[in-house]
Amino acid sequence: MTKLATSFKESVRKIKDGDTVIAGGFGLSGIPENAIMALAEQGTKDLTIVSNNCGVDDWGLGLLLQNRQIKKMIASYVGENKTLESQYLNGELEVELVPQGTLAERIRAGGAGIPGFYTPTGVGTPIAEGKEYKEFNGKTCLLEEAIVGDVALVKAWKGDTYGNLIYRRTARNFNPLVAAAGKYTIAEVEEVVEVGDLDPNYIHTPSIYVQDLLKGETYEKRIEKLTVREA
Amino acid sequence: MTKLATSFKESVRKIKDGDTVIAGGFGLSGIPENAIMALAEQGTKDLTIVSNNCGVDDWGLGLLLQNRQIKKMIASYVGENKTLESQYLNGELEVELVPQGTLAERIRAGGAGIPGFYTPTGVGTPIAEGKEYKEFNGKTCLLEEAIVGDVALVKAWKGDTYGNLIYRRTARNFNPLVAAAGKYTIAEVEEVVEVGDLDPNYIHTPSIYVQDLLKGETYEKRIEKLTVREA
Amino acid sequence: MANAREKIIDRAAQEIEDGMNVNLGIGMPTMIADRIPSSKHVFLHSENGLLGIGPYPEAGEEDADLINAGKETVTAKKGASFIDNAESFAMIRGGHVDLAILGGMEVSEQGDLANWMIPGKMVKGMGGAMDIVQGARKLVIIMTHVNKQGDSKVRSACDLPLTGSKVVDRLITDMAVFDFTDEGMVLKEILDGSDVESVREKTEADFTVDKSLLQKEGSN
Amino acid sequence: MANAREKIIDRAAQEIEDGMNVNLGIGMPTMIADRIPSSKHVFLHSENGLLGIGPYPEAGEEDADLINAGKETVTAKKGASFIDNAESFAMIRGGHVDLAILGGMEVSEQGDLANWMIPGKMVKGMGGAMDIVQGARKLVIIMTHVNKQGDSKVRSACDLPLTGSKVVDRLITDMAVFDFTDEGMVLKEILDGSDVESVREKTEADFTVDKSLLQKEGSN
Repeated sequence: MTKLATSFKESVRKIKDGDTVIAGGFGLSGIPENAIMALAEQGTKDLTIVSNNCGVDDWGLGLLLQNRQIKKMIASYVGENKTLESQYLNGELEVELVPQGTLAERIRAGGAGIPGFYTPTGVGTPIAEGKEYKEFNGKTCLLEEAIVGDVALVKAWKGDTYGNLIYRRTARNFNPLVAAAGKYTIAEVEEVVEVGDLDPNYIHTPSIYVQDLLKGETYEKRIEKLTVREA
Repeated sequence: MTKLATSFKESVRKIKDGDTVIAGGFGLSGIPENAIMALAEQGTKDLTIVSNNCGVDDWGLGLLLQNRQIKKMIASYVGENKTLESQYLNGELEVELVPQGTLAERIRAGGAGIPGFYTPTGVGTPIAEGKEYKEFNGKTCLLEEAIVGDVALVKAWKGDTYGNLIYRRTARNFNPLVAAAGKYTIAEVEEVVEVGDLDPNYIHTPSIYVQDLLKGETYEKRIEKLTVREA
Repeated sequence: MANAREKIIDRAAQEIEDGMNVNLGIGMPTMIADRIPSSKHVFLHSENGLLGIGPYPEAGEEDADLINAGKETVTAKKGASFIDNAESFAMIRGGHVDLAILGGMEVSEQGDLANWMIPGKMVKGMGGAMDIVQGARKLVIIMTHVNKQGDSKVRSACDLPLTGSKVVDRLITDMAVFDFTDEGMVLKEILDGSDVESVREKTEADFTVDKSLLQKEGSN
Repeated sequence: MANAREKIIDRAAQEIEDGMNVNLGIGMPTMIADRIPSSKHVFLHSENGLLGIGPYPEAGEEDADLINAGKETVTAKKGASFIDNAESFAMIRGGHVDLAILGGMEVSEQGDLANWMIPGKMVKGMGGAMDIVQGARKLVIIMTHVNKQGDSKVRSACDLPLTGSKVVDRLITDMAVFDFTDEGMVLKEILDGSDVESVREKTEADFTVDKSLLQKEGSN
């Protein structure tokens, strides 16, 4: 019953033209580096990508932009990527900006079978346009809908061969939410461990959410803004 | 900045007549034993209690029933408690039955500032009566509202003096949700540890949700249904 | 009756496939766990917060912090995970649990299920049943075909208040197996050695008969 | 201008009280962290998933898996916790974060805030700002009082698209401190040594003057 898959190349075949793909990561931290590269190589088109950011021009989800594989990007912030800006201004790329907390909650709702929820975030702003709203205790809230991915791409620290995952520090970010919100979830890890090696009391993503587990041979783990203390 | 409180007696003074109190636990597992006993001793009346169950006749939340301190019980299952049955049939006690998953999600929503959400649970059943509904992708869903407690009572395994908590095995159950859903959260633990002793990567309830931390001197930890393997 | 229960449990165990995540209801369904062949790797989900229920503990090894949804002391199998109740029902509601097997009081030909309250009796609560019947990818109900008075529990419409409407995928009784499809309720198997006519007699619900079964009957 | 920023940062740091959980926005607000006296135990919240930001790492100690919401390498302080983004915004939206200090482009006398887009320019996104302005128990905005053209950024109504409507509790500029109350916008402090009249000149918004300040002015 191992979920260990053969190769990234094989696993990303699950992704078809026109699919919605949700990817974990915040900036370049905790992104599924190897799955994204395999998807870039595969060249699948017309994708809707859901992720907090869209990488940088030459790394992470930016690689899919360079290949013109993305039809629509759903994110909270896309400021680090010039390719995105030019494709957007050309009208090649659709961009849906979602407040970060609402994005996290929509993905979480997708995994949890909650089709919609109300939030005060965005009331009175441009993102409220056209949305249903309702008052709760005198406070106006917007109706937001769940996001489910045809495929979810996740990066974890360690995983056992059943698919239980743990994340490391702030590389956790959106990953556990994304793992649960995919109809098919491909998880890549730095280290594959034996079943039983992860303490069941501290598993971040239970095995039920993971379909394919893969070990990334290398992790570049780029740092976007290196800041250090003055000595 | 320690959150270590003086005594259970002192902490439960936060609870006033007519308050809504949410309590963690599933059956008798992971219940805030000592806080409940202190609340029973204090005798606060007209409480709305939110908890998956209502203890048994002489233990857990059942102690508050015996004292006639509960005006309304919100739970998913109250079958283990004869005091409850008789008070309900007498008309002394109001009972709101909520499907367990909806109850968990309503408490989670209360902590997360989501005032309402849609769920397919309960459609076509008596609990749908009078509720707003809406279709999502052809599936009818009910609108359910968040639950927030004036006070939340939580039982954890270990806690540091800032209020970070970890739970043990299935004694986790509703406790992390309850911790976040209280305007004032009183957490009791089996062991108080130093700040820094809990690995920040595996904290179940971050300190921000906890106002008072207390060590229970004893834990009875009753077992409702002892089942063992035949040798 | 003991024999009827055995038959139901044995047949229900066959629903469980290798690699599945399965929720077994309290009572008779819980007993299915013992019938899963060890060749099948299955994760049993307990809605109070455990994915990967193991066998009951040995005497003296029981732990008040490790129980199942029926509040029985259990163990956790290798590769299990402990979760909170919101995560547990996220698994259910989100369609991640492949199969749930629950007991029933009445099932209608529309696939409605009643299994949580009897009007006039003290209502103890639905627990997680309403969430599970909506959320599990496949819902199998197990129950005796008739009640103690000999009346059919497989009804044209449920008399009792519903737990879920149009939620049952398969019904296993001591007499037969039915599927609920877009074309209505279909008799798939006869378990008690009788025939379609006998099943019709004991069943208030209207159903069609699966081709394979008709052929078998014809060939007899 | 450097002086103006310093003044704002120093004044904003005084908003932070012992025991608070605080979210500091990207840019100028992040610099407030260094001004929190060590006598105050404060948990800084980073919306990407860290409660308890520590100082920047020493050179060579940086970790790609440990960044703040501005994507800068940071450390975690003792007693910190790592969380996922849903939990992080549960803290914000649920009103658990005591104080947020964010930068602003415009603030209106109703307490509206604009700080995320300029029509005609590429919109980079709101990140977590819209959630934070709605969810933080107290929202303090810091910005220069006027723009480069010398026009007031403290407006009768915002021209720019809003980040949040009626969300600002306190505004700190290089010139003054204002509170937003049920009775409208109130001038609480003058920071640049000028007087109420000078503040009125530089402020498009309509405001009243706090009693304490009137007394002070009267006594001068």
